[in-house]
Amino acid sequence: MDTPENGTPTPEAPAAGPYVYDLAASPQRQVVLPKTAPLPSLKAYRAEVAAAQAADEAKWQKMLADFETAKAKAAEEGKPEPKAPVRPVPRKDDNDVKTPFPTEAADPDLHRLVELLADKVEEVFEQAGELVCQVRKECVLETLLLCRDDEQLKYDLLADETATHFPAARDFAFSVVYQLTSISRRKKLRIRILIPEGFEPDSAFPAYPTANWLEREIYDMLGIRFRQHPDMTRILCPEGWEGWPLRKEYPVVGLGQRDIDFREDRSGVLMRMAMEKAGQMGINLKVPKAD
Amino acid sequence: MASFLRTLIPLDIYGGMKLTGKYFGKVLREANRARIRTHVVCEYPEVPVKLQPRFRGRLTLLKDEQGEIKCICCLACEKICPTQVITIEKGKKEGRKLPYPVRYDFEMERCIFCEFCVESCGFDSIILNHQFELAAYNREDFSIGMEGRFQNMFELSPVARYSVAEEAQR
Amino acid sequence: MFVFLEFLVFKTEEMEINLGPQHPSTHGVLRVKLRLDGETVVQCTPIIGYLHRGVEKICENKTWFQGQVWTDRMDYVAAVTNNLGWAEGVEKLFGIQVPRRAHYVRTLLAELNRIASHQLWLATHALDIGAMTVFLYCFRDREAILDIFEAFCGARLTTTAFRIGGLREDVPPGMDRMVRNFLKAFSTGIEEYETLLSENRIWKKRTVGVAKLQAKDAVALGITGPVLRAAGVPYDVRKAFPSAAYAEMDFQIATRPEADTYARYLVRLEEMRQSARIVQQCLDGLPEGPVMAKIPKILKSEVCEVYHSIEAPKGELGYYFVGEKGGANPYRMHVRAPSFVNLQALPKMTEGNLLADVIAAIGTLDVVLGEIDR
Amino acid sequence: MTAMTLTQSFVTALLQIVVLALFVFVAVPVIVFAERKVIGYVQLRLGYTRIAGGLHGVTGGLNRLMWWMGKLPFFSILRGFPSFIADGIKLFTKEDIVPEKADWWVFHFAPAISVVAAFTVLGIVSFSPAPLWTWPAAVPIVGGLPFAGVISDVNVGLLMLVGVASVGVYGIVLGGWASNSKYPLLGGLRSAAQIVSYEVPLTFSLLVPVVLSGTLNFTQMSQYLSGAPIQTSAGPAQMPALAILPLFIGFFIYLTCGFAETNRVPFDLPEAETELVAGFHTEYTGMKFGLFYLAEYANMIIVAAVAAAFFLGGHHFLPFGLQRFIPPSVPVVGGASFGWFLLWMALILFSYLWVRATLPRYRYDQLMHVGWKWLIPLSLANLCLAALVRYFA
Repeated sequence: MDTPENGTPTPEAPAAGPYVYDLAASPQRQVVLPKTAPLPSLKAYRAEVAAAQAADEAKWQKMLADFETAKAKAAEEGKPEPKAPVRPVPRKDDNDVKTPFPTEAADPDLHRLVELLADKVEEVFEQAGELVCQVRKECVLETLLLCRDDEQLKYDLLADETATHFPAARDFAFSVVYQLTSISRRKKLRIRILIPEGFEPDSAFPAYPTANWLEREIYDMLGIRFRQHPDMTRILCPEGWEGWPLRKEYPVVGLGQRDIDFREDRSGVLMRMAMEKAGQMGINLKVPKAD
Repeated sequence: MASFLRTLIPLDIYGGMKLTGKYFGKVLREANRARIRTHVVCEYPEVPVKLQPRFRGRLTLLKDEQGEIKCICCLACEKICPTQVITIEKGKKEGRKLPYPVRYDFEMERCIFCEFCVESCGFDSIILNHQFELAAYNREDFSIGMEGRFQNMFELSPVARYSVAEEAQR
Repeated sequence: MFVFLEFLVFKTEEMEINLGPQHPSTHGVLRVKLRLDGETVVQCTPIIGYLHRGVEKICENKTWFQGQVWTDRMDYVAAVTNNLGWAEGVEKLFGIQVPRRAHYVRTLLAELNRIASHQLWLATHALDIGAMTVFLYCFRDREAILDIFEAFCGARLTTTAFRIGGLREDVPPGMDRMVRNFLKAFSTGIEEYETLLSENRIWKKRTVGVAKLQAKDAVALGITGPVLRAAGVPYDVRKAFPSAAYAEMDFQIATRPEADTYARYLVRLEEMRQSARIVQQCLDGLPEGPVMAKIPKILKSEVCEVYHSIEAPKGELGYYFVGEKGGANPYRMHVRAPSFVNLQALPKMTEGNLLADVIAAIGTLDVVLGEIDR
Repeated sequence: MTAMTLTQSFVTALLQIVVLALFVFVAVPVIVFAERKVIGYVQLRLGYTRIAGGLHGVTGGLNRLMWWMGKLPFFSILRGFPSFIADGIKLFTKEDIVPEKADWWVFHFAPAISVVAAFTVLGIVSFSPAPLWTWPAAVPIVGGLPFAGVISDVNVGLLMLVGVASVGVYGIVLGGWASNSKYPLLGGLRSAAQIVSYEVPLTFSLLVPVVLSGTLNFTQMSQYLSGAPIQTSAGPAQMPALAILPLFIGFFIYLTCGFAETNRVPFDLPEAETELVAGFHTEYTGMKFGLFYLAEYANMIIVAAVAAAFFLGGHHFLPFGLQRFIPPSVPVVGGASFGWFLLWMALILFSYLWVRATLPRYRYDQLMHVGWKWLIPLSLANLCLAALVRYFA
């Protein structure tokens, strides 16, 4: 590409076509943010079921009302009475694949937690045979210490700790889950907190030293900082990495990834052109070895 | 005292030496004779490898009795492929009712040989054959198509021509 | 006071040394930053991430079916076990009931893979310590297992062995004989490993009392698998939370109280024997019937959150899924990689020991970097 | 020996040196070949069976030849043999890399020190009891002179051996230090400590035959082990029956220390592959690395030769003085010859490879522990035993 002869080169507009190394415009870099926040919750499930029932009922009532009006109209006009409406039975789902829905907490462990923590617990329920306890975000460390030390709970192993990004949710941005295992009692429990953007939850390190790397990984991938963590640095990505890869607004193709569709580029000509282009745009890419 | 003697007389080491010595003698005697094989070496380029019938090698299109490509471009394989290595272009052919793939491109460079494509195919028109010598000198050799500029998927793999096994079989 | 004697005191200086990322015995691209005082390790910092491929991010953009191929490439020496975890996790999320025959075949293959993985561990661990022949003897027997995988699913390493809802195909006709042949060869093979190592004085010197990790520390650090069991904690996910056909199998959890490298060696050998027992039971009691449940072509999830863990050769392998309503792919997928958690114990095991013990400790933890970095 | 002029003795020695150097340059690749084959067979492999790849050209022709050889009973063992030429070509033609911050002079001379020390020691080893051949009269200068199996039959052969062989460690330490890298430094330091430690029991165990016989000379020692009476400066000596006991124990101590001296498994700490990458020669490339390699294998040859000369019957068939039970009149096994010496050397060298294929590696502190707490007391006790035997016999 030619540069103006007088003085500073002007930034050029990228040429048309899909093979220009334009980071922002790359189709693989376009992010579609999720529209829902899929947070399993008994309250939400109940509300959903209730809403569905209400809608169903309303529909039925409407059908009945329609029938009444139709009947009255028919009687008025002397026509034969229209058929009475039949309440529609929900269509039988022959699909035997069914995601388990949340159910009422029945396990004594959850009751024990509710008893101990009282109003610090936001929600307890079971789903797919797993115990879930959602607590307030400020008292997660307290809960974990309790789970570890309480005689009736004795969850001595922190199996996993991870977080999920929910950009579509209104009053929180992340959920952090702690998978606890009791070796002696053969039980698993999931502690969950919901945190907004920028909130720093307490590190689980004092209760479970294994949280050290797990929390570093969460920080690395999602950018959640933990308070009083011994070493809050990146673990998997390089130190100077920009962005939080597991957030939903991060593209699938990372920085420095190739954006050229090799499927069309059989002889590498387009690749080479793109590399040249990138070089002119000031992006330092490694040029592949010529054959 | 007993432990002192045990330290002095290395019976534990003797056991290991006996085992290795035994195998040395065995292999030395049977090093290369045709029948007996103590050693587990497969002398690959000279002796062709035995593959199991379900081996997942390179993708290829199947043809029916008339030599007609079976694929009818339902795009199931293109959709299921986890690494998106298959590109199909639908087309028409004289004297054929069903759609005919004008292009069936397969980028072996990215293929991970999971066989999802074969599984998804409802018409048994593709298989993973038994070609496993898939290294190549040029990137273009990894682009495999039906005909034209690129490697033809109905022929031997682009690399088989570098293989010695093929010569030994001849 | 004794200033004039100062020149008599040896001044020592600590040396910083990089073990890896390219090093013969770091099993991949692990980098360990060591501070040495002579040959004694003062500080040990494992640095990981050189093999990070973003499997979790990729799987969020692939369907429930497609994601399985990435699990092959995490712990690439135990691909079948990884597949098992993925398949069972997704089945738990969708509430799919898998036929009993499929469960048995899955158990069989997963246990074979456990043997293969432990053999590879023994091979490389012995090579690290200097015994080079065990390496090839282990590989000789492992080869038979890889052949069985090839016969079953067509690939030796990246198996993609199972499908959600069961198996893709029933076992091939000759597999029964292959497995029985393997079991026969394996029983003599494991004797040979023991002849070369178990009583060998050098092997014992290098392993007994080396890289100790007591039960209390191990549980606190979240260590699972053979390393935990060698500290005397009988925690095995196969027994504690049985999945597949493990509930119907008769086997013992191998434990040792010593908590050192030699104990881990013995525990893994015993585990191989128990796995061979399970394989034998699966083979003898293989039920007839279908191998695939009825599942739709496209799986659409409801809002659900599932954590499913199985006992991988390295420890507890957990899959955490979040599914959204109508989602054809996971909203969030997270892997609890046993090697990742186990590697945290390395500083605890090595600090204060010698440089050669770091090698033994890395070997005895049995880490696979593909799984750590994901 | 007839009197020689200065020129004659000089030229004779020169010729002997050339032949010996050629012998080492041939023997080392053969040992390397044998090492790969032996370890391969132990590990149920075939070792190397072809050179380079393909079936075309010169290497292709060799590959075809070797493939054909593989079907024959004996020749199958020799498959892959030409690759030592390939190894040599590779070593000579490889790029020579010197680390930027290395000490240039020391870095270059360290391999030379190792090699020179090893070759010097070989000069005093008596390979053959009798002259190998006599030069025909037609040959200028040396015509009519015998070609002896030893370059310099030094009176204090053993002393010189122990002294000069210790110089070889300088090559390793300096090479490790000059590389200006951490792994080589650790390897070099380990090597220094190890070789210095094991020198002591090695010498003590070598003193056993010396105490028994009263000679330090290789040729005389060989005669002594055959049971024949010898005349030494310490007086006449003949082997007593009981001498077999200290000789036997001494031999095993010597072998253990010999393994340690040459940095072989299970004492290969200086170049512990899985810990220190390649130890002291991590930064060396090309032929400088090749020289270290050569020195290591030459040292192995020395250890084997000394073991053969001092313990295993010298140039005789049976070891530890058992030769006395075979009268010298018996053909082949009764007499002394170059062949028996080579046979015993080969057996010792084989044991090197066999042990390498079987045993794991000691840790650094354990190595020191074995050396100082076990081998030195043992060898001292054994020396006392030998003295007692000598005194009472």
